[in-house]
Amino acid sequence: MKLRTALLGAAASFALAPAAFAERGADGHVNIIYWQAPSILNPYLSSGTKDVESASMILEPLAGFDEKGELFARLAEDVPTLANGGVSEDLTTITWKLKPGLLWSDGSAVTSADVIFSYEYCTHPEGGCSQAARYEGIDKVEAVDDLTVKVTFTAPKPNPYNAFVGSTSPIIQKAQFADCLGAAAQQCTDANFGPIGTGPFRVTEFKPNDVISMEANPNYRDPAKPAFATVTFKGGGDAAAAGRAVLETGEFDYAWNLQLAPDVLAGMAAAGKGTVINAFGTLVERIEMNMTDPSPDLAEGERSTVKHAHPILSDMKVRKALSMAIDRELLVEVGYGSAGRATCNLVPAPEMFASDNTECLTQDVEGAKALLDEAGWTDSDGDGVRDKDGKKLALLYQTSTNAVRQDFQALIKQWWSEIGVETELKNVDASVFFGGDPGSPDTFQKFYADVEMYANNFDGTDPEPYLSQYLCDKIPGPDNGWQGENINRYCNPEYDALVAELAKTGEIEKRAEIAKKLNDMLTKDSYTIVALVDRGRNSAHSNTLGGVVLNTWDSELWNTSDWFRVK
Amino acid sequence: MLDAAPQTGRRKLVEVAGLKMYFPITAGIFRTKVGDVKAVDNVSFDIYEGETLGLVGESGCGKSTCGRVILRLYDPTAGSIRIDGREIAASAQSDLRTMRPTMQMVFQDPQASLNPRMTVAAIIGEPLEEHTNLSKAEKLARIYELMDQVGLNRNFANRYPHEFSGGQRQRIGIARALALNPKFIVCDEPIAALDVSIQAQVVNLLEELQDRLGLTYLFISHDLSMVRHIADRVAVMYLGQIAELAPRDDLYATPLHPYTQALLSAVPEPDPDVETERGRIILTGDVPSPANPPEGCNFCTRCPKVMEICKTVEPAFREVAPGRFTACHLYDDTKTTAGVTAAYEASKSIQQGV
Amino acid sequence: MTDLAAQKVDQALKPPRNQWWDVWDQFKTHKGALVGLFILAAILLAVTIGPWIWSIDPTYVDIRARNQGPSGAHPFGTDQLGRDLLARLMAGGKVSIAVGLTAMLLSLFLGTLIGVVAGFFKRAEGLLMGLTDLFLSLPLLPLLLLMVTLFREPLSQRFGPETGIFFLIVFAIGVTSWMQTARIVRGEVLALKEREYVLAARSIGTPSRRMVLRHILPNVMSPIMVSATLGIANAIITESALSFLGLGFPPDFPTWGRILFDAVDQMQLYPIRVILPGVAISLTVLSVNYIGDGLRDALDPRIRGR
Amino acid sequence: MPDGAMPVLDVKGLKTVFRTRGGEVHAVNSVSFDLKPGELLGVVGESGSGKSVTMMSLIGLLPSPPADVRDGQVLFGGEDLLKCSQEHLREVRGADIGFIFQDPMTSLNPVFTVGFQIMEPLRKHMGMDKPTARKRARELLELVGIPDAARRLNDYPHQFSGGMRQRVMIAIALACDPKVLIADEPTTALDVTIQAQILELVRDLRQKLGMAIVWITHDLGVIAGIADRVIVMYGGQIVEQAPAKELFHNPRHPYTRALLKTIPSVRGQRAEKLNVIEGQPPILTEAPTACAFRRRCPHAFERCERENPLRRPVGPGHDAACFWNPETGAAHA
Amino acid sequence: MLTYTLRRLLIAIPTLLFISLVIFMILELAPGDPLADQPLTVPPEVREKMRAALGLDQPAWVRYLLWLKQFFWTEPLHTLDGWFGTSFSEGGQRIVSWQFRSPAMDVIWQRMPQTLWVVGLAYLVGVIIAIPIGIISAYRQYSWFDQIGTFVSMIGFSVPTFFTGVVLIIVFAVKLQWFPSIYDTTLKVTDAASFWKQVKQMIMPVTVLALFNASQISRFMRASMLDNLGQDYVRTARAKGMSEKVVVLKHVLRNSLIPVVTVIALGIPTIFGGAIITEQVFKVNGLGQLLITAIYANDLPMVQTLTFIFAALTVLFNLIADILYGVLDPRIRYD
Repeated sequence: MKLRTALLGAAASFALAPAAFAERGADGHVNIIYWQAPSILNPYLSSGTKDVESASMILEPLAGFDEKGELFARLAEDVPTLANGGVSEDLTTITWKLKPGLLWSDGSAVTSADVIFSYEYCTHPEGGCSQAARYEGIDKVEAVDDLTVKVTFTAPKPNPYNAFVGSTSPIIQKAQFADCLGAAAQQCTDANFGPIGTGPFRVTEFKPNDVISMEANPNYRDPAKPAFATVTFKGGGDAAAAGRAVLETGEFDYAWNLQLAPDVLAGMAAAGKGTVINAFGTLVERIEMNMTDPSPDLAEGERSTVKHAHPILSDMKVRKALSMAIDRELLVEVGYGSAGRATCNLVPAPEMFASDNTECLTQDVEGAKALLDEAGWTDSDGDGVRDKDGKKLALLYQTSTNAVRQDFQALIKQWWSEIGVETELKNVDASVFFGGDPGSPDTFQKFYADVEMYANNFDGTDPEPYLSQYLCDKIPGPDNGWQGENINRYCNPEYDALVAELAKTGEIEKRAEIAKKLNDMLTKDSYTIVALVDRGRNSAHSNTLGGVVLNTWDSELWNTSDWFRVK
Repeated sequence: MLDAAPQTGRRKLVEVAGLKMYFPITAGIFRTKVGDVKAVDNVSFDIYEGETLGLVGESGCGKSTCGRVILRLYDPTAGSIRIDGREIAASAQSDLRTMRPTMQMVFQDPQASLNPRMTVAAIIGEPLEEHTNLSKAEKLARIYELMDQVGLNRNFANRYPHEFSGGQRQRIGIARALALNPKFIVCDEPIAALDVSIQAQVVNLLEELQDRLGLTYLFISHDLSMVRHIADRVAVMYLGQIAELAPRDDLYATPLHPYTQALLSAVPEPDPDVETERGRIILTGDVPSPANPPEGCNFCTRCPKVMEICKTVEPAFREVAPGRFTACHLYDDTKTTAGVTAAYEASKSIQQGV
Repeated sequence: MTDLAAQKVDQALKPPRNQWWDVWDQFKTHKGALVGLFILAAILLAVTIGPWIWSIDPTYVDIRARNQGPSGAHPFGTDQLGRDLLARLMAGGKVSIAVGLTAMLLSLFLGTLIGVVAGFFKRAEGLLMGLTDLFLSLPLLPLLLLMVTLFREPLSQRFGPETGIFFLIVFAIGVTSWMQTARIVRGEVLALKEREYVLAARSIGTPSRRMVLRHILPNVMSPIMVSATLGIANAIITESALSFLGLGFPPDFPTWGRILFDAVDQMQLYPIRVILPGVAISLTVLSVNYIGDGLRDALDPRIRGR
Repeated sequence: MPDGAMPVLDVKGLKTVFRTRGGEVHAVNSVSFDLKPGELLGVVGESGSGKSVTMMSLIGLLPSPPADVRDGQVLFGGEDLLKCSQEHLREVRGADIGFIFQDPMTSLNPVFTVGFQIMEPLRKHMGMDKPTARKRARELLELVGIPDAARRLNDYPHQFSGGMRQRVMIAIALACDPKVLIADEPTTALDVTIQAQILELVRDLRQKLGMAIVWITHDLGVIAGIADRVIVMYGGQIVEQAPAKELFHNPRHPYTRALLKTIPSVRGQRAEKLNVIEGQPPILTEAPTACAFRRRCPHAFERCERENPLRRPVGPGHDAACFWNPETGAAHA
Repeated sequence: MLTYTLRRLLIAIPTLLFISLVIFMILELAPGDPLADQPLTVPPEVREKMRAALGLDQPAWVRYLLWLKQFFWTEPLHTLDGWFGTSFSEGGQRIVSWQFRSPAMDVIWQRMPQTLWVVGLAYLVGVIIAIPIGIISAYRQYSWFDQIGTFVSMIGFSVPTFFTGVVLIIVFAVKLQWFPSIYDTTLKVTDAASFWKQVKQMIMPVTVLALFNASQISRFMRASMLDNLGQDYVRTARAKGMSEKVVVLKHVLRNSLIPVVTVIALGIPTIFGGAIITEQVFKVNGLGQLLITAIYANDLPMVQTLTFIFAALTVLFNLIADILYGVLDPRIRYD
């Protein structure tokens, strides 16, 4: 409760003038627009951000993350830690205690059975639960009493805050979903479209891919909240329309994720009806260097596999030169504006995990040229493209189809041409690029290109699973159906050892230390990953909406119970 | 000019026997065949070399279809067609190709029968293109020759049909038909679309060419007076069948079939004296649909001399006098030559009675 | 005035006058069509010859000169990467018009082929017209969207992203727009088949193939030409609509639709970037439609006769 | 036929041109004629001779543009139809002047019943109510010889045969008891046996109703059997005008003479060779300053090139526009 | 007429089956993946399970037959149940959308009202303004009215709707703030105020679409009128002394409307198809938007069902148009 109060204070100081939370529903109606429309309100059947975030107004986990990425209790009384004894010394169990007196929006009591059911629901083998990864490594979940749940892990878990934490793994009501286990999950339309929750609002009408109408949850645990009696959550359209609706026409109060060019956003904000807010998370747009040879001359099954090292990019000097030629600040300006910042790190946040690696931020074309000269790549035939041993310094650069990415491609191609590197650009439809079809040659995992660009992030605040993607045994290849996550085929025994150490370390500072080291190994020590932009998020709210705190670690709508109307 | 009645010894160039051309009618959910439009129903006649056979009848009687079937522009339902001694009713179109030069056609609408996108030379030259291996110059020479023959100015060879008047266009059509030196030409209402003063020009041209080239014509027309002028023998069609076939003078002087009588009587005469005095046979009603011809005699629904037998029994088409054929029960008891005069008398009395 | 012509023939031996001259004479009287033709010619010149005169590379990124308004160096200004908008419009126009033309040609080819075969050969008629009806029953825009979404990858792989998408879009538009042409052509062919000059050709013994080439095709040119103009207009609109839905050409490949789509977000700040490609599309389609209208009148014998 | 009676229709110097891209076409040139009560006036000419255009010009049925009635006077019931209001002209058209057109197939509106189309002028011009108009329509159908008239009022034109449709057209034209009936090639599209039926009907109706009729045709045979007086048109002008018998027995204009000779007959003597009129009909693009027939005329001489002959009387009620005198074989004085 | 209708209906059955197969096969060839928009953080094995849960592990023909059964058997039964409270469809698996994990038909029904309102009204408005314009344009051919009408209708179908739509939004929603830029599908018309609101939010999309529809129909109407104005029966009507009003508005119009009415009928299925682009631009989340999001999301059952419904409607309205022709034109009777 302490944390909550503190948070309230933070929210209050953030807003202009906090009106007294006199009464639930006193502030009437609020309009929210997401330019991607929610298609389902059950986060376990969809992990699309739009679905998870819209559901987060209704369903709650045991604990969530605040805007700083710190854990705070939602349905739980406290966040269990080693210190308070909630987490066992051997890191194999975690015990959650529910707040007493919690009610579902239909008036029934929330019990440990609901928590256990949520676990069972998502781990049912036929259920197709998209959040199954959050429940990985759990041996069993058992009720200690009506309000206490004990989670036992199969192995020590230094970061036990996956299950039941964050809006992607909320608690669902057993009574409602009891018949929806396994294959039946798909048929429970009523439940999937109108889950009974503990959050500040409950669904009155859901039109998939269009609009959700909500009203205040009469059984919400804080009798004074939420301030709004009803909510319209509109979905669909495009970011510009959403921004316009909040910033210019004032039709809506809150717009999510305004991926718009900085000047466009500034222009809209100038209308004076709303405010653009931004925050940063762990999403990093990066260029991945292929350490293996993607040459189409190689036999199928050997292309882009560890059998052949990359003829050009195996040389770190080349990789570094490529990175040095890029002006990241300009990329930010062109592509993201206030929603981006230049970075050299794979893990840019949370603060304690972020390495102070800033060396790449200044563009150094001359240095890059020198480095290439040093590496033996010179323009011997005077055609403007460097070569070595008769081989041209030419790269195939692929990414998914997306306006900003193609702008980046165009810019980077230009810079690389200045240092004598010829670049062929290619873009692949996102559904194919990220589709993971082992039969398609164009997936980002297959990496049939020299360099590729995309963005990735990690869930929550702990980078361990993220960093462990770059282990030698996670290299995609024909043997594992190209499903590995070590996209650039980086393989370093030292790195593997360090990841193993991280997995055993429970102490938070120590963990941060190791994580930074791992980050540096991938970036400034080897330049296998050339980070470009730390992509934050721009959202906007109208000037009459108070209490908005942008949170990139959890749902943006994490604190809608605290929203109010500025009068 | 071959005005004399055909001599029996002359060669038959065209022999048509039992010719039928039915177009199916479909109906119902599954488009099953429920009947036929009997456009040409059991037609037989011969055309002698060098003569002109006139084929007359009202619109829809099947005379044009008949002409087209004879040239195998349609595939006949039944019957035999022999042209120049060769049976062509059932031969494949590819085999027919070699026969095409002997038989040609002149069409009704001089506008529609010429491809508007081709020049006169190309139109006249097309048959040469298809059937000869003449060099370009030879072809041109032949085209000029043909144009001279039909009275077209050579200088117009490179013009398009729309630049000509109706009569001139019909000349182009005739030149095309003549290109391959045919023996037999079907003239399908060649003058129907022309003005009176032009009709005579075209008819004279056709006669001239027949004299010069020894052509045989099947002259299809609804204009009884023109047919009288040009034909040696005349066949009268009614509702898909031939009602009467006779040498021209006999037919016009003493028509046997009541339909022929009515038809001739209906033609107005450009002479007020004749017009006010002559008797007329006015037929009642309209021509029945060829899809549903009446039982018995085709003409029984409108015939002024209809008898009971006509409504049930179809009269046979037979020779009632030398060279005179008709399909009518009135002549059932006449044995060839005898009685024809009587019939003529009978028909005359009727004419005057009305 | 056929008789009028005949009279002239009597008087002097004039060189042959092709019928298309009559069409042109009539076409000239249609002011809208004439203006349309002029504008279209200007646009065509601009996109073909333009790049020779205005030789800035449309893909050249001049980041320091981005988001500029019209100036001497960039008459239409620059985009968010500092690429010259005039150059991009010309390059985009070339693609848009090329798509329009080739898609129209494909659609015409298919439509004419199917229409002629169905009209001329009775045996093929049932099958082909069934196919036409089938295609008419298919929901086309969705199908088009589907085809583009589904096949853009395999094709861009085989032919490279630009050519691949070009083929795909042309193909997709072509195979979804031939049906009207096929119906019209079939109707014309059925009518022509009964025209006496076709019978005349048959009586000469002209084989079917030559009959079609010599007598049928030249005479269905009128409806085909009208279809063609409508086809271009339709294809240009469809391509830009696809681009507008983000399904057309890739973002780094300018077409008018794509340039417009990319600029919609910025339309309040830089309205010219939306208006220019929008006007370019509209003007092209408008002039093509007017030309089609004029052609229809000019080719209509009933009107021409007056 | 009361010879001296006031004409019901008196046309003077009618002139109609069509504006086309090829210039003006002088379709009708200074045409004057009159129509006496109860008379049947035949108008003969080839296509393009201006016979239909003349009749259409009278009562404003030509689409304008391209047609333009330039000049002349059409006196009907004491007033000039070319000068009166559209409104009045409409009254005259339906009620006083009936029209029959060549093609009964296209001249009837395909989507209205025959009954409706007959009743329309009745209701408009005679102010009849529906039942009365219907009764009259039935009588009209019976009058023109359509069997089962009451039932057939509800049929559509396509359910009638060509001859029957022409009867319906006649019924419509006669609906308001017109003083004048203008029949524009009413039997051209029909077969001979049907034509005979219609001619018979018209003879019959004339006796019963006694209106004046203008009968346009290119068929001299039809005219011979039906007309009282005949006008021959060539090149947009009247070249000869005479009582029917006179015209056929004593044609004066070379064109009429030639025309009569070209027509073969089904009766009487068969000519060995048809007479022809060489050449083509004229194109009317130039204003008429010379005889339109001169190019095809066997008797043409220098004056014909120079001057357009005026109609001059050549006998009782007979006039011709020609400089040549067939009796003398020389030019008129 | 009856046998003709029956015959056409019988032909429609194999046609529709074939269409459904064609659509299914096109979808089957899709390289896309319904799970492609899942974040990269979802591990591969989880994806595999999700895929199985959608039934994607079945062979294609099984899924096709299943869809056929669902569409032609289960869904109609379910509709019956809905009407009569029966329970025929008990146990039958309905067509489930992959995006929503809910019966596709339910969502389609939900989208119907706004599509019919906006697109249908636009069509209606288009027709209502097109017909008089077409009539006057034809009657006064080459007059200034005709010239302007022609120009406006040319503009109407030459300027793409996405362009006009965007311009309208900027002018009327952003600059003038007269109309909302985003369509509110939850708005229920209960009183004058909410009715006015509904009118306001419909004005822009309806205008854009109506302009487009009116352009096409008025051109068609004009051509049809011109055809008929030159007919002989018009001369007959004039010869009867009928006033110009009767001639044009009764005789000519009645004939001219026959082809136009059938064209209008043929256009009706496109209403149901929604105006994909206009719905997108004005955020009218109707059937068009449903289809396009389904395509983006690779929601094959939804795409299949929707496209098939459009195809079936097209076939149906083709038939209706033909029958209408027979009804309106006494010359044509299908036997």
